[in-house]
Amino acid sequence: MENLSDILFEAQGITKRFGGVTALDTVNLKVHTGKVNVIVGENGAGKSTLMKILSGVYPDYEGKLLFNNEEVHFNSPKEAMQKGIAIIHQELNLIPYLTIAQNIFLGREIRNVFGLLDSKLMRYKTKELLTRLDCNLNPSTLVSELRVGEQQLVEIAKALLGEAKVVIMDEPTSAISDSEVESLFKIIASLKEQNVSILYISHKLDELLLIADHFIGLRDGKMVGTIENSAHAKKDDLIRLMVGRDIKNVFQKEKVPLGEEVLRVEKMSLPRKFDKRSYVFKDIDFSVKKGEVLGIFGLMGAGRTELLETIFGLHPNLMSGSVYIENKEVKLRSVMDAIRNGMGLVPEDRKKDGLVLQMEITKNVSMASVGQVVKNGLVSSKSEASLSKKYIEALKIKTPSVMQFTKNLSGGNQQKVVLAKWLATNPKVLFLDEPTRGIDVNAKNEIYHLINSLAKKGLGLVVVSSELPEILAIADRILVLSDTKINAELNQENASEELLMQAAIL
Amino acid sequence: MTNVKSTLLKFQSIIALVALCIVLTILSDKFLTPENGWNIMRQISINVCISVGMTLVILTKGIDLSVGSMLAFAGAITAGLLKNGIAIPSMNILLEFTVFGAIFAGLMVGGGLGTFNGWMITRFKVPPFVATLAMLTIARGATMLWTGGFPITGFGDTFAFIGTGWFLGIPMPVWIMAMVVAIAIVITKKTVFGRHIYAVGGNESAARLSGININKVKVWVYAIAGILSAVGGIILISRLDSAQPNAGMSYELDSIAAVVIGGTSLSGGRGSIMGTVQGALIIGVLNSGLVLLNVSPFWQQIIKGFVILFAVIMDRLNHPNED
Amino acid sequence: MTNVKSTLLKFQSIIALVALCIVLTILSDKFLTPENGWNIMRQISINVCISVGMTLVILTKGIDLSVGSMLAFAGAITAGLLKNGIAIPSMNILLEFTVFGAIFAGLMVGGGLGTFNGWMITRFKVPPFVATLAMLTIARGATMLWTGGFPITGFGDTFAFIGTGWFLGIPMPVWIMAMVVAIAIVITKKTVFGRHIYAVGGNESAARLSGININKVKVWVYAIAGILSAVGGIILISRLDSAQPNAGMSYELDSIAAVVIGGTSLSGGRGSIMGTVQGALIIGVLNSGLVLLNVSPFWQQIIKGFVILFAVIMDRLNHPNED
Amino acid sequence: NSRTDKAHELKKMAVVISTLNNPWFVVLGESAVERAKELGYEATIFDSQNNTSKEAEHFENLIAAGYDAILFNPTDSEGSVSNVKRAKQANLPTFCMDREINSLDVATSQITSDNFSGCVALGEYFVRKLNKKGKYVELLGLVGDNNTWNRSKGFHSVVDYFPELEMVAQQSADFDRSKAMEVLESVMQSNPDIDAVFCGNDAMAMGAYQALIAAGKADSVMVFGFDGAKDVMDAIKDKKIVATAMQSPRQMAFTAAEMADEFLKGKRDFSKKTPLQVKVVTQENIDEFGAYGSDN
Ligand SMILES: Nc1ncnc2c1ncn2[C@@H]1O[C@H](COP(=O)(O)OP(=O)(O)OP(=O)(O)O)[C@@H](O)[C@H]1O
Ligand SMILES: Nc1ncnc2c1ncn2[C@@H]1O[C@H](COP(=O)(O)OP(=O)(O)OP(=O)(O)O)[C@@H](O)[C@H]1O
Ligand SMILES: [Mg+2]
Ligand SMILES: [Mg+2]
Repeated sequence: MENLSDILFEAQGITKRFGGVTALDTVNLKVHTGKVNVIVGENGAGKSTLMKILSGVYPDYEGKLLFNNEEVHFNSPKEAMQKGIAIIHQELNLIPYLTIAQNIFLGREIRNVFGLLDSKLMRYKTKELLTRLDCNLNPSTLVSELRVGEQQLVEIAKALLGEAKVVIMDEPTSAISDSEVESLFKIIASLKEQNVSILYISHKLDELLLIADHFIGLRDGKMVGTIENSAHAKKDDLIRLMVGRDIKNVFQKEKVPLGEEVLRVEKMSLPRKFDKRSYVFKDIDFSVKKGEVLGIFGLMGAGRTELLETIFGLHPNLMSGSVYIENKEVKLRSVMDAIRNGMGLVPEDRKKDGLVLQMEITKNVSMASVGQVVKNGLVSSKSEASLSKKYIEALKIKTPSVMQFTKNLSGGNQQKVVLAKWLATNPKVLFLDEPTRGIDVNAKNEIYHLINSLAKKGLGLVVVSSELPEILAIADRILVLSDTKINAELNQENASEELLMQAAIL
Repeated sequence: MTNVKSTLLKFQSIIALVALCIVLTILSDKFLTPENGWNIMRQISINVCISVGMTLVILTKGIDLSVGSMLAFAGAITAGLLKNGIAIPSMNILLEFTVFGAIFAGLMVGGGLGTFNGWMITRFKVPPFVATLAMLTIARGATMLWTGGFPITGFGDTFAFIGTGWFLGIPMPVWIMAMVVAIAIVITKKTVFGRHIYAVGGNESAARLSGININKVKVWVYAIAGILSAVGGIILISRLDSAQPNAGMSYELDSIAAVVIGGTSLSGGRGSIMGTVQGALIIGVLNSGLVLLNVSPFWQQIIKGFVILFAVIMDRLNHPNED
Repeated sequence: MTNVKSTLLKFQSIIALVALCIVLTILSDKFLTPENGWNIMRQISINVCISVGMTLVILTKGIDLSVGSMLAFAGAITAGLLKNGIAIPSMNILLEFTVFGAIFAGLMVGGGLGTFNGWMITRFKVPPFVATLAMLTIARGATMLWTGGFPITGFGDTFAFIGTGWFLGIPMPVWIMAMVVAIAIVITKKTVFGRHIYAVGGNESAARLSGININKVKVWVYAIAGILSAVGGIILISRLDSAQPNAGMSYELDSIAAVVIGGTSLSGGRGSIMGTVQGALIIGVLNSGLVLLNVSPFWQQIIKGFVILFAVIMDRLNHPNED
Repeated sequence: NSRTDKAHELKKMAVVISTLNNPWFVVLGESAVERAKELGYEATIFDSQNNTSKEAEHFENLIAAGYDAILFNPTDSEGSVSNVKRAKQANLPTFCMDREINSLDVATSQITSDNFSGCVALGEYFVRKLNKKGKYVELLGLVGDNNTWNRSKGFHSVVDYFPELEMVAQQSADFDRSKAMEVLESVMQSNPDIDAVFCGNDAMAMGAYQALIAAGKADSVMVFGFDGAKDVMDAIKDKKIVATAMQSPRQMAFTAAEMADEFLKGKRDFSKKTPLQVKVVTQENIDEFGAYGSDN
């Protein structure tokens, strides 16, 4: 079949258990030399776990790894690194209070003749690397001052440092902009030329079709098949590989008759925190009707998150402007005011801002509306559990019990718990910030359907998304936020990817 | 699976406690007697009151180093008012205080100091460690000023009942402790406020986005810690019939030890009042047992240190996955 | 923008320090004299040594409550060896120790206790607060056992030079402090180890994934804290010509205060040695100033508490965005 | 220069006290200040917080601040020597109160109360009261404090000659009232039939007494203290506590202040040691004493 030299790195019969959970079940994987090997699978399929074994993060597993046909066992990330295996992890792994250069060279610092750190050389090499990525950040900038997308780039730069033979990329594009994705793909191409093997994971199927050479499907911890020649692969093939059946790939929004106006925002402005003269956004006006899904598009850092946060009462001291709910002006001094007036916000980072991970589903669901499960002044576990049960059924949350800790749920199901929390408050308007980030196609579709059914029930919805196909599919009307203002307003009928991008870049 | 684990979690410190008791029962026939039982319960009552407040604070990811000083100050205030009242020279008035009034004033003072802690932490973003470290010094200085460095002694029988009386065959301090624990359990498990405490400690920013008033929760928690320190102070001065200016020194360490041995995580959001009670019991049984066995004071410290380590290591081995 | 901010960060505690000095110079003509300057420097030398170790520990997101006890134990060991040597009765041998040998032994003991702390924290995942709390008790008990509760006194002139001598017009303890500070600055700013300390405290899991041996870094940091406590202990016994069994009590609080006032974050990853030195100076100047101004000891505690609060609030107002 | 400036100001005495956490020492310090002020000086108290290195800092600071004399209550008989030496080098006279330092030539004079012999006397009274027979508990002070051991040794130097006096427990209660109560409560669990408690200071005696009341044994168990604190003196009057040892802090403080005054007026030949007798205060002779040795 294949030449020996074709396969640089191989995993044979890998099994990995976490307590009672079998995350990987006798998985075999071949990494083709100088090719982009893509792994696809739903959330929780075990992709990241497999990558962590390959890169030495998890030293205990069953099965064996072959590198250059030699059995290897990595006890630490360092040992894998020394063999030439670099990884970009799914979660950002940077030290916030160190600079870009310090982060990139962490664990591989260059020393001068006295054995002391050679900061100058490291800064210089960092600059070089960043330039390769078409990125002109200053190497002395603290990572905590970078946006998520920029941090993602630093992660990528870090993996490219040193002469890696295998580069693992676990969702490297989840937070970076399209132009940055482009330069990443250029780099991947040049890595291929240098015969470096790439292992690539992403839920963005379109980009996979662009760069993949081989597809490997993982489902419930098992290898379910491969597509060796990716040139002929189509999106539907990928989906079948992932979920084992056809699902309707393109979500079709049902038209919902629009009701009265439920939210109106007038002259909303937010100055920058440290420079009060310049604005994140200025004099924004828009409104949402009952049953309407309003999309907000913009590039990374356009200020969409802050717009939602401001309307939601998170920046009461900085903002100016007014918010009307059902034509009544509401005072927004805090999040509590926003909730009281019928607003809800599903934040973009569910782990950081959406959930208390070490709490049960029940407590997370009732968190923003505990009042309704209080009987005689005390929280009733029974009505709390039945509240959660209601939403577990309605949103099809996959969990063994209502008392499951949310940290044990997969990303998609965690997102649904956050949704459940806000639905439990009976909101009039719901803000969703990147509601499908890091979620697999199947769960994505479910969330689209949910959004649709909420609109049918008469909620006003505001959805922020960076994915063009997504926003085009789900929104009735799309605003484009760019350069502190709304640059375009398009209806679903006349919107297109080109028009949106144009408005966003300008 | 999860159930087995959480059951184990509940019983982990009980296991350590039972082991300790078995060892002590073997070593001394005086250990397992009803009198010694009441004795230990009475002795831990003050630490339990303080540690309940400390548990709430630690659940929100905070810490309170000032409990000992607040205890001393609140106790001294109660004692001073009880004994001498307050003179307002300019108006030629001497306010006398009833037992109830003096106790109330002491509790208010504790609550006030705690509120000040909470206010520094929320309004000025002073880290809890520093804010309460400052309060440790300030409240101690204030106690010294108020008492002039001398104990205030002799409060009469009504007041003495709180610390030394028995009611229905159970010592009063134990009643008070039981009440504090019962209320705290209801608060943490069954009220909205309790739910918010766990949420704030578990993930502050998620709690804020869910409409929880973080600052309010925190200020309340420190205020409660202050009030419970005052409760401890009042029990203490009643038991001793004397308010000592240096009362409560280094109580913060005993109290934090009880909380941590009881399985509450210093990184917030996880733990329980019952765990803390068990932690305090372990410390109390150990203290009393070492004296009972007439262990030399030098060795007592060493043994205590190792038992604390041991109790926490046991905990860790049961829950290797938690940070 | 960023540069202005980080410059301010660097000078924030210097500003507080200068302000304090100006106030004191106005209030007392005895404050701004060379003698008083050396005086303050000598007084802070011990706290600075300990606090440098504490800074490293806190940078890794840890804490060390046992510094005072380790100081006492290491000091007592050095004193005992210097004075009496070690008798090995079974072999009928009496090992005598030179000054150098005794000091070395003391430092080793400090390092050993610190390593034990680090080992408990890394191997058994005992939270640093608890592990070092246990060590606080254990090392104190061990000191009592070793000394029998009595001070060890009279070490001769060679040894006395360390604590009381002058060299090139500068007191020896100040030399030692300066050396410790200089080495620590080089370590934190210029070595791989220092870089890793910041990384571990800034984001432990990211540091692990970058191939850093977290446990090694932590064990070393606690070992260094132990060694520096021993250095403090040796200066102390040399200054006093006596090793007191209860030396160093509650030094941990002074030391943590210096670190925090100096702008190092208790949540790890951020801070500097120079900041800590400034923090220790603020405390030292304050201590000495309050005495110069004749403030009553009761008021001193209250004022000190408020100054700590004030210093940290200043810091917070400069950096409103940090947690 | 500074000498002539000084003449216009009041001269200053520093009162350095080992700890203000115990009322006995507060009395010592405040009495010294009181007398110094009566004699026309400025006077300030320094609290060493039982910490010899804190004490060292106080000495350095007060030398720098230009004090004229030190009324000194040392934290430690050995550790404090170097501090007094430093004062001497700066030409400052030091007058030790209560505790002595183990060096004859550095302090100008030492007005001491002899803890050891005080406890010898107390031990003799103890033996008499118990009729040379019975079980007793000893409560020690801070185990790292040498007064703890001076007192304990003085006591045992007498009591240990009587084989029928059996010490059933020796525990530390840190000179602390509440600790003493707790420790005795626990001790009584294994030794319910004790006849006496000997306490290393009065605070612990009061705590022990409180434990005995709670156990209903206040009448059958004799409590002995040490210091002459006010509440214990009252308790002796009320026949609650059997005896204590009066160390007269006021008298010591007065003597020290007066000596310092004489020194500053030119006198130089002081006797190196002025021991003040520690008297045993019992229910019989209680009327001769005021608390802390005040003149009633
Ligand atoms: N540290 C852990 N402890 C327990 N279970 C874990 C752990 N890490 C992963 N798992 C479980 O292992 C399974 C595989 O997880 P993994 O993160 O590899 O999925 P993934 O395919 O990368 O998903 P995603 O697309 O969401 O990133 C999941 O069921 C997950 O819950
Ligand atoms: N930590 C930070 N420090 C300084 N400026 C920041 C920081 N985070 C965001 N900004 C700025 O605030 C603005 C809005 O950022 P925000 O993240 O809200 O944008 P967004 O449109 O929601 O993008 P994303 O899709 O990444 O969420 C941008 O101009 C960004 O540069
Ligand atoms: Mg993954
Ligand atoms: Mg955003």
